[in-house]
Amino acid sequence: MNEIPLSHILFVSTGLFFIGMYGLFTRRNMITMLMAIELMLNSVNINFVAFNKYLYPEKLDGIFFTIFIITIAAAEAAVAIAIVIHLYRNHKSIDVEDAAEMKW
Amino acid sequence: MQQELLLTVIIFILLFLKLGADNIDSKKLMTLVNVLLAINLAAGFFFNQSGSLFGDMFYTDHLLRLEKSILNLGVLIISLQSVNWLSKHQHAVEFYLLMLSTLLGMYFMISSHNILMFYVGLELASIPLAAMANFDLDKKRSSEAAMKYIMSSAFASGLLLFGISIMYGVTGTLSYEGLREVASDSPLFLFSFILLIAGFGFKISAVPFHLWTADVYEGSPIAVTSYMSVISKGSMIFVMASVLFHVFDKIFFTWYNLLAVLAVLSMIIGNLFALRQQNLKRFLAFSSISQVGFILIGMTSANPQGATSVIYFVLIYIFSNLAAFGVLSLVSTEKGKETIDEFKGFYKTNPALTWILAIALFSLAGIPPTAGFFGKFFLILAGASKNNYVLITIAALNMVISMYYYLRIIKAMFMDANDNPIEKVEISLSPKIAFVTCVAGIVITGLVSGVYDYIFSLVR
Amino acid sequence: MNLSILLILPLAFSLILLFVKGQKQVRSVALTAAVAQLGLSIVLLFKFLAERAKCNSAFLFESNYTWFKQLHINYHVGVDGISVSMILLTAFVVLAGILVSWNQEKLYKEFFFLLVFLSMGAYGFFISLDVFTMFFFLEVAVIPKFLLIGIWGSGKKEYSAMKLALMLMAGSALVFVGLTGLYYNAKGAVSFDLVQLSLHPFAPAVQKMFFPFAFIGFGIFTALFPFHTWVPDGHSSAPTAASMFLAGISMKLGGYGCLRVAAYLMPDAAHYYSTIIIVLASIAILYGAFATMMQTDLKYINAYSSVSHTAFVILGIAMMTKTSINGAVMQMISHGLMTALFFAVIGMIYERTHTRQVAQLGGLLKVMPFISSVFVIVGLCSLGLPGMSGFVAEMTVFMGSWERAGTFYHVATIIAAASIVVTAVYILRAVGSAIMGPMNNNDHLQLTDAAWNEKTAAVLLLVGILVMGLAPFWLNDLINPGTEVIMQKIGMIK
Amino acid sequence: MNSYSYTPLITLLPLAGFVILGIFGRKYFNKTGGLIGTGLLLISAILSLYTAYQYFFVNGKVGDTYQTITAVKFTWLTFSQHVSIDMGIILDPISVMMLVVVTFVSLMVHIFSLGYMHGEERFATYYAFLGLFTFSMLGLVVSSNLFQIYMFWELVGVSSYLLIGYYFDRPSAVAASKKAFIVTRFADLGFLIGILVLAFYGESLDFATIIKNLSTAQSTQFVAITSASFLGISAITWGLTLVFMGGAGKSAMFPLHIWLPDAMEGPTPVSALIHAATMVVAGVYLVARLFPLFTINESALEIVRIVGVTSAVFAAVIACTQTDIKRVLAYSTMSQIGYMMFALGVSSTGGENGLGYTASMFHLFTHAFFKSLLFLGAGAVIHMVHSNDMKDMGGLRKHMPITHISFLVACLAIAGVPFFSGFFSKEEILLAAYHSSKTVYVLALLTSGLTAFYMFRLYFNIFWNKDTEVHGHHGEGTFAMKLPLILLAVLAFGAGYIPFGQFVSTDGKALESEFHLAFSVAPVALGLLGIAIAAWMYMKPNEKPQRVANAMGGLYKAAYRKFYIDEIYLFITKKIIFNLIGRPAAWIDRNIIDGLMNGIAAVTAKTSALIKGMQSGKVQNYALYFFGGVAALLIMFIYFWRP
Amino acid sequence: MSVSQIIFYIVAAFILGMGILSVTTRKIFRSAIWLLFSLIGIAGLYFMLDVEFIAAVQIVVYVGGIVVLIIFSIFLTQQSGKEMPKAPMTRSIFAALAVVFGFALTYLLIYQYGFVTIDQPFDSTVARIGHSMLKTDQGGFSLPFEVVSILLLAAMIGCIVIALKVKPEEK
Repeated sequence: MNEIPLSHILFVSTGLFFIGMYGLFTRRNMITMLMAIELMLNSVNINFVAFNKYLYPEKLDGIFFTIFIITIAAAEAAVAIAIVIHLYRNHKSIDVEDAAEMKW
Repeated sequence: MQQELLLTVIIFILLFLKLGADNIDSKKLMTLVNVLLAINLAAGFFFNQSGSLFGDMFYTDHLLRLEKSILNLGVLIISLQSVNWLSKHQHAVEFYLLMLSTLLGMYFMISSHNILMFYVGLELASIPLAAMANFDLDKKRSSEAAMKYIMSSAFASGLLLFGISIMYGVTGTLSYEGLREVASDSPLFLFSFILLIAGFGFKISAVPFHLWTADVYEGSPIAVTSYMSVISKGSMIFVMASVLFHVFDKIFFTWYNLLAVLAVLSMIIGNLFALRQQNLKRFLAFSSISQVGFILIGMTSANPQGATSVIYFVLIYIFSNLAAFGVLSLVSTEKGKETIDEFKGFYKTNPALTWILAIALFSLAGIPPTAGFFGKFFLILAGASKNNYVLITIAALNMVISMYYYLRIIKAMFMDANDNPIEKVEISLSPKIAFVTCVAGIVITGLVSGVYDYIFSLVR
Repeated sequence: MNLSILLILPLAFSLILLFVKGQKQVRSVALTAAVAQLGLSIVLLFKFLAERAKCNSAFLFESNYTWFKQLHINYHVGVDGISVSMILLTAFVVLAGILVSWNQEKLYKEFFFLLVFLSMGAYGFFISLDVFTMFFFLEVAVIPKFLLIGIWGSGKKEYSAMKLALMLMAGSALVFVGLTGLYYNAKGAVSFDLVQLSLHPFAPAVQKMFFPFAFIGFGIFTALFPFHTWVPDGHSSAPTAASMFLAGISMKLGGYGCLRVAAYLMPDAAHYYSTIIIVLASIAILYGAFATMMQTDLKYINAYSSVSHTAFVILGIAMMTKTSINGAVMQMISHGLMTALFFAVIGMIYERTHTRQVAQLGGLLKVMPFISSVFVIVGLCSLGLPGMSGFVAEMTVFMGSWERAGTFYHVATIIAAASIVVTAVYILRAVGSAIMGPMNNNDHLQLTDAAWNEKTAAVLLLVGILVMGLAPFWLNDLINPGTEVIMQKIGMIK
Repeated sequence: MNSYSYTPLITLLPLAGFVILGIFGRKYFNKTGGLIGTGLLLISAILSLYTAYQYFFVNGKVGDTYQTITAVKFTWLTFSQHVSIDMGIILDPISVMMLVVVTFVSLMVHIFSLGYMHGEERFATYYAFLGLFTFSMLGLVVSSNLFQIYMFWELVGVSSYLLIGYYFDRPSAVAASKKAFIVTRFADLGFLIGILVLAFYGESLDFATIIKNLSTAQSTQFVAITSASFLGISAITWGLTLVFMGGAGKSAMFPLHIWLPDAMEGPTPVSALIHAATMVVAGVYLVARLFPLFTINESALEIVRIVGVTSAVFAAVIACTQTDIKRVLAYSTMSQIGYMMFALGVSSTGGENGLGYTASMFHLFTHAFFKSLLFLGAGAVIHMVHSNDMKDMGGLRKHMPITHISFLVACLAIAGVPFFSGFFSKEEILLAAYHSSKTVYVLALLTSGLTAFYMFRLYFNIFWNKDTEVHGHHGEGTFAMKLPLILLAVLAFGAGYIPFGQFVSTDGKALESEFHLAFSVAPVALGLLGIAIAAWMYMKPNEKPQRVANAMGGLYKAAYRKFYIDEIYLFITKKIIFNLIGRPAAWIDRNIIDGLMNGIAAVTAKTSALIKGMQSGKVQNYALYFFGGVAALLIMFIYFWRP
Repeated sequence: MSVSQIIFYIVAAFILGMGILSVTTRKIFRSAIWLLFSLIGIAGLYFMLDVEFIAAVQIVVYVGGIVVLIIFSIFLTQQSGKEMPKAPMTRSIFAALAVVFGFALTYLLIYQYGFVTIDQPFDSTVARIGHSMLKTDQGGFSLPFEVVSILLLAAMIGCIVIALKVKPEEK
């Protein structure tokens, strides 16, 4: 069962995390930014599950953390999408570059 | 747990009110809510107990209860100040529901003894806040603020979570007691720790995690802005103080320097940006950033004196900042004016409000005899206990810079000529109560040493 | 005698002022406040003298209450001769200031409120024996000054007000750093209490580190070169009463602090740095005088001359002989009275002629003999005419400075003394073209002489100047024991 | 000794006059102020005379030596253990002599002014100032303490400032008063430093103590002051020279004399009081007061000598060319004071050696009378013709006989014509100089001739020469103006017969003055020659003066222009002090030092503008910064800053 | 290399590949689909790690919920065929640098730390999870569970307030 080294799993999760981060930095569409955030959160989930399984299997802390993250991510995504939709409905754009009225 | 339960009860009362009654008179609603909040505040001082519940998930003692009471007080003041704005708003009940939910989140955040619980509390305290930021539904800026907030917040919590996951990986525990025992200077632990601090830093808007602050403060409705700037920030400062002091005390060296760096950056950057602001909300955002710098200096002391000073300062900060926001809220709601230029000659037409704003600003600037003076003095005094006088000198000089921009507003209000100053603003009863509370707080909290001594007696 | 009355009285009156309506009522309350303060300080003087005859502790009328217990901050007050004389000075200047602004019309309530409030700050500062409360009162005074200048001032008032507030804040920020250093580094005491701190000596290294903070910080208040630039702008833009207060009292806070906190608590460092301070003070004295010479605005003349004159205070402190410190204290009082009167007179002239440019005035002696005579008298006092306070103070500083053996000290003294010539030049230039000479402006022929309130104010300050000038032995007796206490610490080092 | 307890009154009565007239004069005594002032001074003068009588003839002498009596003394301001300012009154021969001179001349001036200043708008103020001046001068002469003398010294300066600037609406008067004050102030700076030096080493400010401490060869103080040196010059020389600088300033010695001619802008009686008899001799008095110290230091004494003789010659030359009668008198005063000064310079202590000292004091005494007479006479003339310029005068002997006669007496006295007072005192000075230094003697002799010439040039120009139209409305003036002239004329003639050496000498013992007929020949001859030349040139209107002037060419012009000293001063003050020090100081203050303070603010604002791009409003940039910050902290704390 | 390892690497590559595609493609709808695949891949990874419950939750919540939500919102806000605008060049470069650098740093730290795995059976059955979830004492998660429910309530209210279409007559 533990044939897959933990470090490899962590490689995947870390990679995914930074892929998500890259998406967040570069996508101009707010919805795709949200998607990038989901990727980041998923990578964290992988971390938790992997750590829990490989290092501390006697308790389920990691698993639970993952569950809560998923739940909260859903809530967060919902609110974010509500905001984006509101923004779109009222202002006809969901390009972040357009939402930079306040600065300096 | 009693405060949390009471708050939950209030939330549900409001929820059923919303569901049950179709059209409630907004005035009555306000009164009801404010009474409930006052009860909530008052209840915080009775039946004090300390101890843990739900395993290590929940812990409370007198100090934490006091911290929650401080937040309650802030919320009550904000609620009183926002009457004018809310009574016109069609979603007033929802506003309270969201606000109280976030407050509940903060309670749990403060009381948690477990990182998972802390995280849940944190998210409860921030996600609804994004929705609240969007409450000026027909203003683009409001939506933009909400978008910026939720995006930044999500990114920050992403990093925070990554940090927590690594910390979990390194230590295998989520409880504070466990963490305290295994905290070490190993690189990976520091890595996770710094990400954790970044998460904290985001909420308290310490530089360089502050960039969302100004935009969000500017765009959000003033009630939300003041809520964010005092309550949300204050709660996180409470958490930070207790977590750093009691969980990560073994790696004091690292977080001392870390906080010092953040403090210096926050003060300098906050000040430099505050210098150039025209919009008062934005201005207060940057000023609050630099205030955070001072708080962080107090926090570096890592002794009871420092903890006391931090909590004490947050209390003063709530009074001062809310007094300022309160004036702004009235003027902005009634006249729609919130830039410094528009406030020129304000004293001619609104002497009372000008004095309130002036006293608030003096307190923020740390001028005696306002409480802000004592707050800042004690913070920096606590920071000086580590004999790092470079830091202290930087802090002291930053007080001078901050003095400039506070005085700039005083100058605009008292001295500058203006052909059409803001007309006289009527102050209705509840904002009046709020102002009296704030001003009394600003005066009494400092001069009367009992407050400080009381907090000190509670600090572990 | 409970010294707290000195705080309660102005505070109470300033609160009463808030609830009084109408110019007449407001100003009479303010006047009552000032008269009461003066009466109180005179009572204090006599009680002090009587009490001192009985016992010889360093500070009298001490009372000590715990304030912030956990931080070892006390509300600790007490006076010695030096503070009593400062309190008297404050009372005099405040009363004169209120009299001079008798006809204040614009926002009169706020004006008098701030004045009375300011006086409370000054009293608090002078009676404090705890450096925290001292610092508290030091800063209390900053904002009222800012408002007084910014709201009621003239010229580029906002700029000046801002500059003043910022530089003073910078000063108090430095003081603050110095204080934190003192707080934590006394051997065997964590305290702000002046008496406690003086009993627990600081390591020389500690002193060397914090002395500059405290001294420069307080020095900014007293126009230490090169941090004096707030003085000309601030003083010249301020309304008369505020100028009087600023130059008369506020600058003395700094000198008093330099003496009481910086030099007294850190004698080793005071010796260590004295050379630099003496150089700065000597430069300021002469350079300030030369800069004054080129000014054309009466208020700028007095403001710059204040830079030069208050540098004597610094010089006296830095020379660290008993006589020179006595001289420094005397100079504080003398300059306080003199410069307040000078500003008062300039204010009276400005109120009538609406100009302060020397070139636009002239021959005023003809139309307003009283004001002009006072102007001449105070000018003569400023240039050190015997029989007036300025002479006594400056000569004491010179004598004291000369007591320090060594060419360096002697040269510094000579440089300082050289200012008496330059002072004569600028004072006589101002007197010569503003008061004497032909009338430049025939509109001035219609002007009236001083009214009763102005006369009272001027006479009040003149009495102070003359009493000090004619009978300096009283003042000397009053402050001497205080100086001796300070000398016991400073003198031990040599 | 307590019999002198009334002496404070001598000084305080004029002060009372000042206070009363200064405060209430304008309102209540504008007419009667003169009488009040004069009355008070009269009492004061009588008391002085009484004091003189008491001192010189009744109880001043113990054995054959005049004692120094301390009439009053109290500590005014304590500096340190030994050093304190004491206010006191000491009576010794010179102070008593000065008391008499000052009160008497002042009284004369007071009386004269009753007529001269009659109808002035600020009549009472004038008398107030006179009172102040007299008080200061009296205080100066009776000082027991070096610092006391300095204080009254300053007061004298101020009251002279006020009196010179009495006509405050005349720009020239204002300028003159300013100049007088500032120049003397500059000298006083030297005085002050001198005091500091002497007090530092002498460990006292009291005259008696300081002299005792510093002139006793074995005392520690003496050793200290003679061994200490600065720039290669010993401290005592420094101290005395600096003190002398103060004296030179007040006594208008070269090169600090420039204020004196301008000071003639004041009312003429004032000039008689201040610039003839009293204030200008303060320098001489000061040197005399500290004479025991000067005698132990030859260098200092030499400076006194050189300055004195230079001034004497220099002023005499200039006086020959001036046309403003008061300026002529002013230069003459300067020249005469130069006489007194070098007389001190050639003297030393003890018996015959102290002749110069006695002579100097004697000349001071006689000079006071004839010079004030000259000024008052000039005042009367000016009162008559309303001009200061001798070109506007001439032939006045017919219109004002009393003035003419008294003026002539004074001229004869100053010219050193035998049997007049000036002759006696001048002879003694020349004798002292002859014994001490031949150069000085020759120069003094030359000056003596020049004095006779310019005085009679003045006399002939005013009273002879051409006839002028006199707007003869008010004759020669009131009785009040004539009385002082007459009284002074009597003294100008007779004061020389007082056996001065009996009373004043360096050691308090009587000094028999011998009269050498042979010695007098040269000066008297020169004097008469001067008078003759003056008569030849100026008795009748003619072209001779012009021709002589042309023949002298550059010298005349230079002398007429007062050897350009004023211009040099003007250059130094206006060009160097103002332009090179004052203006740059003011500029530096506004631009560099203040600029620095403003610069800090500007830099802050600039930085603020520079980094505003950070707050771009774009949330993705914010995230990038956020991550950048985290990364920076990570690297910093994991790789560089880990414990 | 065992079969499970091979499968793991395939899955890993799939996750990362889909992730990269998801954040780089210019077509927004495709982006959502790649995200969907990536998330499914992660669910697969969970299966491999024997945490079936999480895998199920992943599919239900993410695939069935969030991604659908996202796709709906895409339909609401965008024409699916349109290409998305590119980010400014400088930001792309900095983002790439930051990400590469961040990844290198993070992974280096993780790698250097050298996690020591312990061979112990891992019981993550639904029963155990459920039991822990509702336990109120040590090791129980009932409190966060309750708090999250409030969070969901609040989020719901927030969404309603914001996204509720304001009826024209109320405006």
